[in-house]
Amino acid sequence: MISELLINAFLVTVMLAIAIALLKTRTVIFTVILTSAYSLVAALMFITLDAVDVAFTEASVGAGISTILFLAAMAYLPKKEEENFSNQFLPALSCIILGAILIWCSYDLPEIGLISSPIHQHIVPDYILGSRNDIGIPNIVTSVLASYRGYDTFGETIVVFTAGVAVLVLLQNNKKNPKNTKSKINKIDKKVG
Amino acid sequence: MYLAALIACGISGILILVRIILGKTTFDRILAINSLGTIIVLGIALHGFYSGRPEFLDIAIVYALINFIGTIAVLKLFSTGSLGDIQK
Amino acid sequence: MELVKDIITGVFFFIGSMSIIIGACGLIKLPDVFSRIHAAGMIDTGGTAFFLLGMIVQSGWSLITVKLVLIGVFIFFTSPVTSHVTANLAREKKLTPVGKKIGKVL
Amino acid sequence: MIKSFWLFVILLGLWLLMSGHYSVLITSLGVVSCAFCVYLARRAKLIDNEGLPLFFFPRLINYILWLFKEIFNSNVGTGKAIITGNISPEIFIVKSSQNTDVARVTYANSITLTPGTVTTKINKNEFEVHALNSSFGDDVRRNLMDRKVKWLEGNN
Repeated sequence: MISELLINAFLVTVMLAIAIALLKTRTVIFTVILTSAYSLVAALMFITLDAVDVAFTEASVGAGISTILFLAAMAYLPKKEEENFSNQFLPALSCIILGAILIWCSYDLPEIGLISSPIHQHIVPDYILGSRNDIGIPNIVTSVLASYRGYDTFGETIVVFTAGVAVLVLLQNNKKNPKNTKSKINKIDKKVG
Repeated sequence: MYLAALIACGISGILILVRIILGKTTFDRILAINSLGTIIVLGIALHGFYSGRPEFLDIAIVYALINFIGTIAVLKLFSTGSLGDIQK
Repeated sequence: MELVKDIITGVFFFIGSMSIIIGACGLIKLPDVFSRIHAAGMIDTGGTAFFLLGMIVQSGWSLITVKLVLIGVFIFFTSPVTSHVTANLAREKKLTPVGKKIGKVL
Repeated sequence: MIKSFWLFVILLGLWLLMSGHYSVLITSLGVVSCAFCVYLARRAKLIDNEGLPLFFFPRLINYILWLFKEIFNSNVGTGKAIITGNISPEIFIVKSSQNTDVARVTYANSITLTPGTVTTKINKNEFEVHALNSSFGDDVRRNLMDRKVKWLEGNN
Protein backbone atom coordinates (compact mmCIF):
# COMPACT_ATOMS: atom_id res chain seq x y z
CA MET A 1 0.00 0.00 0.00
CA ILE A 2 2.72 2.45 1.01
CA SER A 3 4.77 1.48 -2.04
CA GLU A 4 1.74 2.07 -4.26
CA LEU A 5 1.46 5.55 -2.79
CA LEU A 6 5.19 6.08 -3.33
CA ILE A 7 5.01 5.13 -7.01
CA ASN A 8 1.98 7.35 -7.61
CA ALA A 9 3.57 10.30 -5.83
CA PHE A 10 6.73 9.87 -7.90
CA LEU A 11 4.80 9.74 -11.18
CA VAL A 12 2.74 12.83 -10.33
CA THR A 13 5.93 14.71 -9.43
CA VAL A 14 7.55 13.78 -12.73
CA MET A 15 4.43 14.84 -14.66
CA LEU A 16 4.41 18.16 -12.82
CA ALA A 17 8.09 18.72 -13.61
CA ILE A 18 7.48 18.03 -17.30
CA ALA A 19 4.48 20.38 -17.33
CA ILE A 20 6.54 23.20 -15.79
CA ALA A 21 9.33 22.60 -18.30
CA LEU A 22 6.68 22.78 -21.07
CA LEU A 23 5.61 26.20 -19.81
CA LYS A 24 9.19 27.47 -19.80
CA THR A 25 10.26 26.32 -23.25
CA ARG A 26 9.98 28.43 -26.41
CA THR A 27 11.33 26.02 -29.02
CA VAL A 28 8.53 24.24 -30.87
CA ILE A 29 10.32 20.91 -31.46
CA PHE A 30 11.16 20.66 -27.79
CA THR A 31 7.49 21.19 -26.92
CA VAL A 32 6.57 18.16 -29.03
CA ILE A 33 9.32 16.04 -27.46
CA LEU A 34 8.18 16.97 -23.96
CA THR A 35 4.54 16.19 -24.81
CA SER A 36 5.62 12.74 -25.90
CA ALA A 37 7.50 12.22 -22.62
CA TYR A 38 4.43 13.43 -20.73
CA SER A 39 2.18 10.85 -22.31
CA LEU A 40 4.76 8.11 -21.66
CA VAL A 41 4.59 8.93 -17.96
CA ALA A 42 0.80 9.21 -18.11
CA ALA A 43 0.64 5.70 -19.53
CA LEU A 44 2.77 4.48 -16.60
CA MET A 45 0.16 6.07 -14.35
CA PHE A 46 -2.60 4.06 -16.10
CA ILE A 47 -0.58 0.90 -15.51
CA THR A 48 -0.43 1.52 -11.78
CA LEU A 49 -4.23 1.92 -11.91
CA ASP A 50 -4.46 -1.56 -13.57
CA ALA A 51 -6.00 -0.13 -16.76
CA VAL A 52 -3.83 -2.07 -19.17
CA ASP A 53 -5.88 -1.37 -22.30
CA VAL A 54 -5.96 2.37 -21.71
CA ALA A 55 -2.21 2.29 -21.16
CA PHE A 56 -1.80 0.45 -24.46
CA THR A 57 -3.81 3.12 -26.28
CA GLU A 58 -1.98 5.94 -24.55
CA ALA A 59 1.37 4.42 -25.46
CA SER A 60 0.60 3.86 -29.12
CA VAL A 61 -1.63 6.87 -29.84
CA GLY A 62 -0.44 9.44 -27.32
CA ALA A 63 3.26 8.79 -27.48
CA GLY A 64 3.52 7.34 -30.97
CA ILE A 65 1.08 8.57 -33.59
CA SER A 66 0.26 12.00 -32.17
CA THR A 67 3.95 12.83 -31.76
CA ILE A 68 4.53 12.04 -35.42
CA LEU A 69 1.42 14.01 -36.47
CA PHE A 70 2.54 17.00 -34.40
CA LEU A 71 5.95 16.77 -36.03
CA ALA A 72 4.42 16.65 -39.50
CA ALA A 73 2.36 19.73 -38.70
CA MET A 74 5.39 21.42 -37.20
CA ALA A 75 7.15 21.45 -40.55
CA TYR A 76 4.83 24.34 -41.51
CA LEU A 77 5.48 26.37 -38.37
CA PRO A 78 8.26 28.81 -37.52
CA LYS A 79 11.02 27.33 -35.36
CA LYS A 80 10.43 29.51 -32.30
CA GLU A 81 7.39 30.67 -30.44
CA GLU A 82 6.92 34.42 -30.20
CA GLU A 83 7.37 36.05 -26.83
CA ASN A 84 4.03 37.19 -25.49
CA PHE A 85 4.15 40.01 -23.00
CA SER A 86 0.42 40.70 -22.64
CA ASN A 87 -1.35 40.59 -19.33
CA GLN A 88 -1.96 36.98 -18.30
CA PHE A 89 -3.75 37.59 -15.04
CA LEU A 90 -7.27 36.74 -16.24
CA PRO A 91 -6.43 33.40 -17.92
CA ALA A 92 -4.47 32.31 -14.87
CA LEU A 93 -7.36 33.20 -12.59
CA SER A 94 -9.90 31.29 -14.70
CA CYS A 95 -7.60 28.25 -14.83
CA ILE A 96 -7.19 28.25 -11.05
CA ILE A 97 -10.95 28.58 -10.47
CA LEU A 98 -11.71 25.77 -12.94
CA GLY A 99 -9.12 23.51 -11.31
CA ALA A 100 -10.51 24.24 -7.85
CA ILE A 101 -14.03 23.36 -9.04
CA LEU A 102 -12.81 20.09 -10.56
CA ILE A 103 -10.95 19.09 -7.39
CA TRP A 104 -14.00 20.00 -5.30
CA CYS A 105 -16.23 17.84 -7.51
CA SER A 106 -13.83 14.91 -7.30
CA TYR A 107 -14.64 14.54 -3.59
CA ASP A 108 -18.07 13.21 -4.56
CA LEU A 109 -16.62 10.41 -6.72
CA PRO A 110 -16.59 6.87 -5.30
CA GLU A 111 -13.26 5.46 -4.24
CA ILE A 112 -11.13 3.80 -6.95
CA GLY A 113 -11.91 0.10 -7.23
CA LEU A 114 -14.89 0.18 -4.83
CA ILE A 115 -17.19 -2.72 -5.71
CA SER A 116 -20.40 -1.08 -4.54
CA SER A 117 -19.97 1.99 -6.75
CA PRO A 118 -22.82 2.43 -9.29
CA ILE A 119 -20.68 1.91 -12.40
CA HIS A 120 -19.85 -1.64 -11.32
CA GLN A 121 -23.46 -2.56 -10.50
CA HIS A 122 -25.47 -1.70 -13.58
CA ILE A 123 -24.42 -3.61 -16.71
CA VAL A 124 -20.74 -4.49 -16.29
CA PRO A 125 -21.40 -7.83 -14.49
CA ASP A 126 -23.52 -8.94 -17.48
CA TYR A 127 -20.70 -8.15 -19.86
CA ILE A 128 -18.06 -9.88 -17.74
CA LEU A 129 -20.12 -13.04 -17.15
CA GLY A 130 -21.64 -13.32 -20.63
CA SER A 131 -18.66 -12.38 -22.75
CA ARG A 132 -17.17 -15.84 -23.05
CA ASN A 133 -20.42 -17.61 -23.91
CA ASP A 134 -22.00 -14.89 -26.06
CA ILE A 135 -19.07 -13.91 -28.22
CA GLY A 136 -16.12 -16.17 -27.50
CA ILE A 137 -13.34 -13.62 -27.74
CA PRO A 138 -10.81 -13.93 -24.91
CA ASN A 139 -10.45 -10.18 -24.36
CA ILE A 140 -13.48 -8.62 -22.66
CA VAL A 141 -12.70 -5.07 -23.74
CA THR A 142 -12.60 -6.16 -27.37
CA SER A 143 -15.92 -7.96 -27.11
CA VAL A 144 -17.57 -4.93 -25.49
CA LEU A 145 -16.21 -2.57 -28.14
CA ALA A 146 -16.83 -4.74 -31.18
CA SER A 147 -19.99 -6.59 -30.25
CA TYR A 148 -22.02 -5.30 -27.30
CA ARG A 149 -21.50 -1.72 -28.43
CA GLY A 150 -20.82 -2.52 -32.06
CA TYR A 151 -23.08 0.21 -33.48
CA ASP A 152 -21.37 2.85 -31.33
CA THR A 153 -17.98 1.79 -32.56
CA PHE A 154 -19.22 1.66 -36.15
CA GLY A 155 -20.52 5.23 -35.94
CA GLU A 156 -17.32 6.49 -34.36
CA THR A 157 -15.23 4.86 -37.04
CA ILE A 158 -17.33 6.44 -39.78
CA VAL A 159 -17.02 9.89 -38.19
CA VAL A 160 -13.24 9.58 -37.85
CA PHE A 161 -12.88 8.24 -41.39
CA THR A 162 -14.97 11.08 -42.82
CA ALA A 163 -12.91 13.63 -40.95
CA GLY A 164 -9.70 12.09 -42.26
CA VAL A 165 -10.96 12.08 -45.86
CA ALA A 166 -12.11 15.69 -45.54
CA VAL A 167 -8.71 16.79 -44.26
CA LEU A 168 -6.97 14.94 -47.09
CA VAL A 169 -9.23 16.56 -49.68
CA LEU A 170 -8.64 20.03 -48.23
CA LEU A 171 -4.87 19.67 -48.00
CA GLN A 172 -4.43 17.75 -51.24
CA ASN A 173 -1.25 18.57 -53.06
CA ASN A 174 -2.41 19.27 -56.61
CA LYS A 175 0.07 17.21 -58.58
CA LYS A 176 -1.26 17.93 -62.07
CA ASN A 177 -0.39 21.62 -62.05
CA PRO A 178 1.92 22.33 -59.13
CA LYS A 179 2.42 25.95 -60.18
CA ASN A 180 -1.22 26.69 -59.51
CA THR A 181 -1.09 25.37 -55.95
CA LYS A 182 2.16 27.12 -55.27
CA SER A 183 0.86 30.49 -56.41
CA LYS A 184 -2.23 30.00 -54.28
CA ILE A 185 -0.11 29.22 -51.25
CA ASN A 186 2.07 32.22 -51.96
CA LYS A 187 -0.98 34.45 -52.18
CA ILE A 188 -2.21 33.15 -48.84
CA ASP A 189 1.23 33.68 -47.37
CA LYS A 190 1.27 37.27 -48.55
CA LYS A 191 -2.16 37.91 -47.12
CA VAL A 192 -1.29 36.43 -43.76
CA GLY A 193 1.94 38.25 -43.39
CA MET B 1 13.89 -6.52 -4.26
CA TYR B 2 11.63 -5.33 -7.08
CA LEU B 3 10.86 -2.19 -5.12
CA ALA B 4 14.57 -1.42 -4.77
CA ALA B 5 15.03 -1.82 -8.51
CA LEU B 6 12.01 0.42 -9.14
CA ILE B 7 13.49 3.06 -6.84
CA ALA B 8 16.77 2.88 -8.80
CA CYS B 9 14.77 3.41 -12.00
CA GLY B 10 13.07 6.41 -10.36
CA ILE B 11 16.35 7.99 -9.29
CA SER B 12 17.90 7.66 -12.72
CA GLY B 13 14.66 8.93 -14.27
CA ILE B 14 14.92 12.11 -12.18
CA LEU B 15 18.59 12.55 -13.17
CA ILE B 16 17.65 12.19 -16.84
CA LEU B 17 14.82 14.71 -16.40
CA VAL B 18 17.39 17.19 -15.10
CA ARG B 19 19.34 16.70 -18.34
CA ILE B 20 16.16 17.12 -20.42
CA ILE B 21 15.37 20.42 -18.74
CA LEU B 22 18.97 21.74 -18.69
CA GLY B 23 19.99 20.37 -22.11
CA LYS B 24 21.86 22.87 -24.25
CA THR B 25 21.23 21.45 -27.73
CA THR B 26 18.25 19.58 -29.13
CA PHE B 27 20.38 16.45 -29.54
CA ASP B 28 21.00 16.29 -25.77
CA ARG B 29 17.27 16.40 -25.20
CA ILE B 30 16.45 13.78 -27.82
CA LEU B 31 19.13 11.49 -26.40
CA ALA B 32 17.83 11.97 -22.87
CA ILE B 33 14.22 11.32 -23.93
CA ASN B 34 15.34 8.10 -25.59
CA SER B 35 17.06 7.00 -22.39
CA LEU B 36 13.96 7.94 -20.40
CA GLY B 37 11.96 5.67 -22.71
CA THR B 38 14.30 2.78 -22.01
CA ILE B 39 14.03 3.40 -18.27
CA ILE B 40 10.23 3.43 -18.58
CA VAL B 41 10.25 0.11 -20.46
CA LEU B 42 12.28 -1.42 -17.66
CA GLY B 43 10.01 0.20 -15.09
CA ILE B 44 6.88 -1.30 -16.67
CA ALA B 45 8.39 -4.79 -16.71
CA LEU B 46 9.56 -4.45 -13.11
CA HIS B 47 6.17 -3.10 -11.99
CA GLY B 48 4.47 -6.07 -13.62
CA PHE B 49 6.66 -8.49 -11.69
CA TYR B 50 6.30 -6.43 -8.50
CA SER B 51 2.49 -6.54 -8.57
CA GLY B 52 2.52 -10.21 -9.56
CA ARG B 53 0.99 -9.73 -13.02
CA PRO B 54 3.71 -10.11 -15.65
CA GLU B 55 1.15 -9.73 -18.47
CA PHE B 56 2.18 -6.08 -18.56
CA LEU B 57 5.14 -7.12 -20.68
CA ASP B 58 3.07 -6.64 -23.85
CA ILE B 59 2.97 -2.91 -23.16
CA ALA B 60 6.70 -2.89 -22.56
CA ILE B 61 7.20 -4.39 -26.04
CA VAL B 62 4.94 -1.75 -27.60
CA TYR B 63 6.88 0.96 -25.77
CA ALA B 64 10.23 -0.34 -26.92
CA LEU B 65 9.07 -0.05 -30.54
CA ILE B 66 7.18 3.26 -30.22
CA ASN B 67 10.17 4.85 -28.53
CA PHE B 68 12.36 3.96 -31.49
CA ILE B 69 9.88 5.23 -34.08
CA GLY B 70 9.33 8.50 -32.20
CA THR B 71 13.04 9.20 -31.87
CA ILE B 72 13.72 8.46 -35.53
CA ALA B 73 10.79 10.69 -36.58
CA VAL B 74 12.06 13.61 -34.50
CA LEU B 75 15.56 13.21 -35.90
CA LYS B 76 14.28 12.96 -39.47
CA LEU B 77 12.26 16.13 -39.08
CA PHE B 78 15.27 17.84 -37.60
CA SER B 79 17.51 16.86 -40.47
CA THR B 80 15.27 17.43 -43.50
CA GLY B 81 12.67 19.87 -42.21
CA SER B 82 9.71 17.67 -43.15
CA LEU B 83 8.45 14.14 -42.63
CA GLY B 84 6.94 13.51 -46.04
CA ASP B 85 8.31 14.11 -49.51
CA ILE B 86 7.24 17.72 -49.98
CA GLN B 87 9.02 19.28 -52.93
CA LYS B 88 10.65 22.55 -52.02
CA MET C 1 16.21 -23.37 -4.63
CA GLU C 2 14.00 -20.29 -4.31
CA LEU C 3 16.65 -18.66 -2.15
CA VAL C 4 19.36 -19.26 -4.76
CA LYS C 5 17.10 -17.78 -7.44
CA ASP C 6 16.38 -14.73 -5.31
CA ILE C 7 20.08 -14.18 -4.59
CA ILE C 8 21.01 -14.41 -8.28
CA THR C 9 18.19 -12.01 -9.20
CA GLY C 10 19.29 -9.63 -6.45
CA VAL C 11 22.87 -9.57 -7.74
CA PHE C 12 21.69 -8.95 -11.31
CA PHE C 13 19.35 -6.17 -10.19
CA PHE C 14 22.15 -4.59 -8.18
CA ILE C 15 24.50 -4.51 -11.17
CA GLY C 16 21.71 -3.19 -13.40
CA SER C 17 20.79 -0.47 -10.90
CA MET C 18 24.42 0.62 -10.61
CA SER C 19 24.65 0.68 -14.37
CA ILE C 20 21.60 2.87 -14.97
CA ILE C 21 22.41 5.27 -12.13
CA ILE C 22 26.02 5.70 -13.30
CA GLY C 23 24.73 6.16 -16.85
CA ALA C 24 22.26 8.85 -15.73
CA CYS C 25 25.03 10.61 -13.75
CA GLY C 26 27.17 10.47 -16.88
CA LEU C 27 24.37 12.09 -18.89
CA ILE C 28 24.55 15.06 -16.53
CA LYS C 29 28.30 15.15 -15.96
CA LEU C 30 29.92 14.59 -19.35
CA PRO C 31 30.82 17.67 -21.41
CA ASP C 32 29.16 17.33 -24.85
CA VAL C 33 26.64 15.35 -26.91
CA PHE C 34 29.16 12.88 -28.29
CA SER C 35 30.37 11.90 -24.83
CA ARG C 36 26.84 11.69 -23.46
CA ILE C 37 25.94 9.14 -26.12
CA HIS C 38 28.30 6.72 -24.38
CA ALA C 39 26.48 7.19 -21.08
CA ALA C 40 23.12 6.66 -22.80
CA GLY C 41 24.57 3.52 -24.35
CA MET C 42 25.42 2.28 -20.89
CA ILE C 43 21.76 2.62 -19.85
CA ASP C 44 20.60 0.93 -23.05
CA THR C 45 22.93 -2.07 -22.88
CA GLY C 46 24.13 -2.71 -19.32
CA GLY C 47 20.99 -1.70 -17.47
CA THR C 48 18.58 -3.43 -19.85
CA ALA C 49 20.60 -6.65 -20.09
CA PHE C 50 20.99 -7.12 -16.35
CA PHE C 51 17.44 -6.19 -15.40
CA LEU C 52 16.05 -8.53 -18.04
CA LEU C 53 18.42 -11.32 -16.96
CA GLY C 54 17.26 -10.93 -13.37
CA MET C 55 13.61 -11.18 -14.41
CA ILE C 56 14.36 -14.17 -16.66
CA VAL C 57 15.90 -16.00 -13.70
CA GLN C 58 12.72 -15.36 -11.72
CA SER C 59 10.25 -16.42 -14.39
CA GLY C 60 11.87 -19.73 -15.38
CA TRP C 61 10.73 -21.44 -18.59
CA SER C 62 7.48 -19.84 -19.75
CA LEU C 63 5.90 -17.46 -22.23
CA ILE C 64 7.04 -14.56 -20.06
CA THR C 65 10.67 -15.47 -20.66
CA VAL C 66 10.12 -15.30 -24.41
CA LYS C 67 8.57 -11.85 -24.07
CA LEU C 68 11.47 -10.63 -21.94
CA VAL C 69 13.94 -11.95 -24.53
CA LEU C 70 11.94 -10.15 -27.24
CA ILE C 71 12.15 -6.85 -25.34
CA GLY C 72 15.89 -7.36 -25.06
CA VAL C 73 16.22 -8.11 -28.78
CA PHE C 74 14.22 -5.01 -29.76
CA ILE C 75 16.23 -2.73 -27.49
CA PHE C 76 19.54 -4.22 -28.61
CA PHE C 77 18.62 -3.72 -32.26
CA THR C 78 17.19 -0.23 -31.98
CA SER C 79 19.56 1.38 -29.47
CA PRO C 80 22.66 1.52 -31.72
CA VAL C 81 20.56 2.87 -34.60
CA THR C 82 19.27 5.81 -32.58
CA SER C 83 22.74 6.47 -31.13
CA HIS C 84 24.31 6.45 -34.57
CA VAL C 85 21.63 8.67 -36.12
CA THR C 86 21.93 11.17 -33.28
CA ALA C 87 25.72 11.30 -33.58
CA ASN C 88 25.58 11.48 -37.35
CA LEU C 89 23.12 14.40 -37.34
CA ALA C 90 25.13 16.22 -34.71
CA ARG C 91 28.18 15.91 -36.99
CA GLU C 92 26.18 17.01 -40.03
CA LYS C 93 25.00 20.10 -38.17
CA LYS C 94 28.68 20.97 -37.63
CA LEU C 95 28.87 20.37 -33.92
CA THR C 96 32.55 19.84 -33.17
CA PRO C 97 33.31 17.28 -30.49
CA VAL C 98 35.50 18.10 -27.51
CA GLY C 99 38.90 16.38 -27.69
CA LYS C 100 41.51 15.57 -30.26
CA LYS C 101 41.25 14.33 -33.84
CA ILE C 102 43.62 11.57 -34.91
CA GLY C 103 44.59 11.76 -38.55
CA LYS C 104 42.18 12.79 -41.30
CA VAL C 105 38.49 12.94 -40.41
CA LEU C 106 35.54 12.44 -42.77
CA MET D 1 11.12 -18.35 -52.57
CA ILE D 2 12.94 -20.17 -49.77
CA LYS D 3 13.48 -16.82 -48.05
CA SER D 4 9.75 -16.07 -48.17
CA PHE D 5 9.13 -19.44 -46.55
CA TRP D 6 11.60 -18.69 -43.74
CA LEU D 7 10.07 -15.25 -43.20
CA PHE D 8 6.62 -16.87 -42.96
CA VAL D 9 7.89 -19.41 -40.41
CA ILE D 10 9.51 -16.69 -38.28
CA LEU D 11 6.41 -14.46 -38.37
CA LEU D 12 4.08 -17.36 -37.54
CA GLY D 13 6.29 -18.44 -34.65
CA LEU D 14 6.23 -14.89 -33.30
CA TRP D 15 2.43 -14.78 -33.63
CA LEU D 16 1.96 -18.09 -31.83
CA LEU D 17 4.27 -17.02 -29.03
CA MET D 18 2.60 -13.67 -28.52
CA SER D 19 -1.04 -14.74 -28.80
CA GLY D 20 -1.33 -17.45 -26.16
CA HIS D 21 -4.77 -18.61 -27.41
CA TYR D 22 -4.75 -21.62 -29.70
CA SER D 23 -8.36 -22.12 -30.90
CA VAL D 24 -8.91 -22.95 -34.58
CA LEU D 25 -10.43 -19.58 -35.55
CA ILE D 26 -7.72 -17.43 -33.97
CA THR D 27 -4.84 -19.54 -35.25
CA SER D 28 -6.22 -19.50 -38.80
CA LEU D 29 -6.58 -15.73 -38.59
CA GLY D 30 -2.94 -15.62 -37.58
CA VAL D 31 -1.88 -17.77 -40.54
CA VAL D 32 -3.82 -15.53 -42.94
CA SER D 33 -2.32 -12.32 -41.56
CA CYS D 34 1.21 -13.76 -41.65
CA ALA D 35 0.70 -14.80 -45.27
CA PHE D 36 -0.55 -11.31 -46.07
CA CYS D 37 2.54 -9.79 -44.45
CA VAL D 38 4.80 -12.03 -46.53
CA TYR D 39 2.88 -11.01 -49.67
CA LEU D 40 3.36 -7.34 -48.81
CA ALA D 41 7.07 -7.88 -48.18
CA ARG D 42 7.44 -9.64 -51.55
CA ARG D 43 5.54 -6.85 -53.28
CA ALA D 44 7.75 -4.22 -51.69
CA LYS D 45 10.81 -6.30 -52.68
CA LEU D 46 12.04 -6.41 -49.08
CA ILE D 47 13.11 -10.04 -49.20
CA ASP D 48 16.72 -10.12 -50.28
CA ASN D 49 20.09 -10.68 -48.66
CA GLU D 50 19.73 -7.44 -46.71
CA GLY D 51 16.23 -8.03 -45.40
CA LEU D 52 16.80 -11.60 -44.28
CA PRO D 53 20.53 -12.43 -44.02
CA LEU D 54 20.21 -16.19 -43.74
CA PHE D 55 23.94 -16.72 -44.28
CA PHE D 56 24.58 -15.16 -40.86
CA PHE D 57 22.60 -17.65 -38.86
CA PRO D 58 24.98 -20.63 -38.47
CA ARG D 59 27.72 -18.65 -36.72
CA LEU D 60 25.47 -16.08 -35.07
CA ILE D 61 25.27 -17.58 -31.55
CA ASN D 62 29.03 -17.68 -31.18
CA TYR D 63 29.32 -14.05 -32.26
CA ILE D 64 26.53 -12.87 -29.95
CA LEU D 65 28.14 -14.52 -26.92
CA TRP D 66 31.46 -12.86 -27.77
CA LEU D 67 29.69 -9.52 -28.27
CA PHE D 68 27.98 -9.81 -24.87
CA LYS D 69 31.33 -10.40 -23.18
CA GLU D 70 32.72 -7.36 -24.98
CA ILE D 71 29.69 -5.23 -24.00
CA PHE D 72 30.11 -6.22 -20.35
CA ASN D 73 33.81 -5.32 -20.38
CA SER D 74 33.24 -1.93 -21.97
CA ASN D 75 30.33 -1.23 -19.61
CA VAL D 76 32.71 -1.67 -16.69
CA GLY D 77 35.26 0.54 -18.44
CA THR D 78 32.72 3.29 -19.18
CA GLY D 79 31.46 3.21 -15.58
CA LYS D 80 34.99 3.62 -14.28
CA ALA D 81 35.69 6.45 -16.71
CA ILE D 82 32.52 8.30 -15.68
CA ILE D 83 33.17 7.89 -11.95
CA THR D 84 36.84 8.83 -12.01
CA GLY D 85 36.36 11.56 -14.63
CA ASN D 86 39.19 10.08 -16.70
CA ILE D 87 37.88 11.14 -20.12
CA SER D 88 39.80 12.41 -23.13
CA PRO D 89 37.48 12.08 -26.15
CA GLU D 90 39.06 11.37 -29.50
CA ILE D 91 37.80 10.87 -33.03
CA PHE D 92 39.45 8.77 -35.72
CA ILE D 93 38.86 6.61 -38.79
CA VAL D 94 38.90 2.83 -39.06
CA LYS D 95 38.64 0.75 -42.23
CA SER D 96 36.22 -2.16 -42.53
CA SER D 97 37.18 -5.21 -44.56
CA GLN D 98 33.71 -6.72 -45.10
CA ASN D 99 32.24 -7.28 -48.54
CA THR D 100 28.45 -7.09 -48.07
CA ASP D 101 26.42 -4.18 -46.79
CA VAL D 102 24.78 -6.28 -44.07
CA ALA D 103 28.13 -7.19 -42.59
CA ARG D 104 29.24 -3.57 -42.66
CA VAL D 105 26.07 -2.50 -40.86
CA THR D 106 26.61 -5.26 -38.32
CA TYR D 107 30.15 -4.06 -37.71
CA ALA D 108 29.09 -0.42 -37.33
CA ASN D 109 26.23 -1.34 -35.00
CA SER D 110 28.53 -3.55 -32.92
CA ILE D 111 30.92 -0.64 -32.49
CA THR D 112 28.04 1.58 -31.40
CA LEU D 113 26.53 -1.07 -29.14
CA THR D 114 29.66 -1.35 -27.00
CA PRO D 115 29.53 1.74 -24.77
CA GLY D 116 32.59 3.95 -25.10
CA THR D 117 32.70 3.95 -28.89
CA VAL D 118 30.21 5.37 -31.43
CA THR D 119 30.36 5.42 -35.20
CA THR D 120 29.51 8.96 -36.23
CA LYS D 121 29.86 8.82 -40.02
CA ILE D 122 30.04 6.12 -42.65
CA ASN D 123 31.61 6.46 -46.08
CA LYS D 124 31.83 3.25 -48.13
CA ASN D 125 34.25 1.20 -46.01
CA GLU D 126 35.58 3.94 -43.77
CA PHE D 127 33.97 4.51 -40.39
CA GLU D 128 34.53 7.64 -38.35
CA VAL D 129 34.55 6.56 -34.70
CA HIS D 130 34.22 8.69 -31.58
CA ALA D 131 35.76 7.14 -28.45
CA LEU D 132 35.44 8.28 -24.85
CA ASN D 133 38.99 7.38 -23.96
CA SER D 134 42.16 6.33 -25.72
CA SER D 135 41.89 2.79 -24.30
CA PHE D 136 38.48 2.34 -25.98
CA GLY D 137 39.99 3.77 -29.15
CA ASP D 138 42.81 1.23 -29.02
CA ASP D 139 40.24 -1.57 -28.65
CA VAL D 140 38.66 -0.56 -31.95
CA ARG D 141 41.98 0.09 -33.71
CA ARG D 142 43.18 -3.44 -32.92
CA ASN D 143 40.60 -4.60 -35.53
CA LEU D 144 39.58 -7.68 -33.52
CA MET D 145 35.88 -6.95 -34.00
CA ASP D 146 36.46 -6.34 -37.70
CA ARG D 147 37.96 -9.80 -38.11
CA LYS D 148 35.14 -11.37 -36.07
CA VAL D 149 32.46 -9.82 -38.31
CA LYS D 150 34.44 -10.88 -41.38
CA TRP D 151 34.37 -14.42 -40.03
CA LEU D 152 30.64 -14.13 -39.27
CA GLU D 153 30.03 -13.11 -42.87
CA GLY D 154 31.69 -16.27 -44.19
CA ASN D 155 32.86 -16.41 -47.77
CA ASN D 156 29.86 -14.75 -49.37
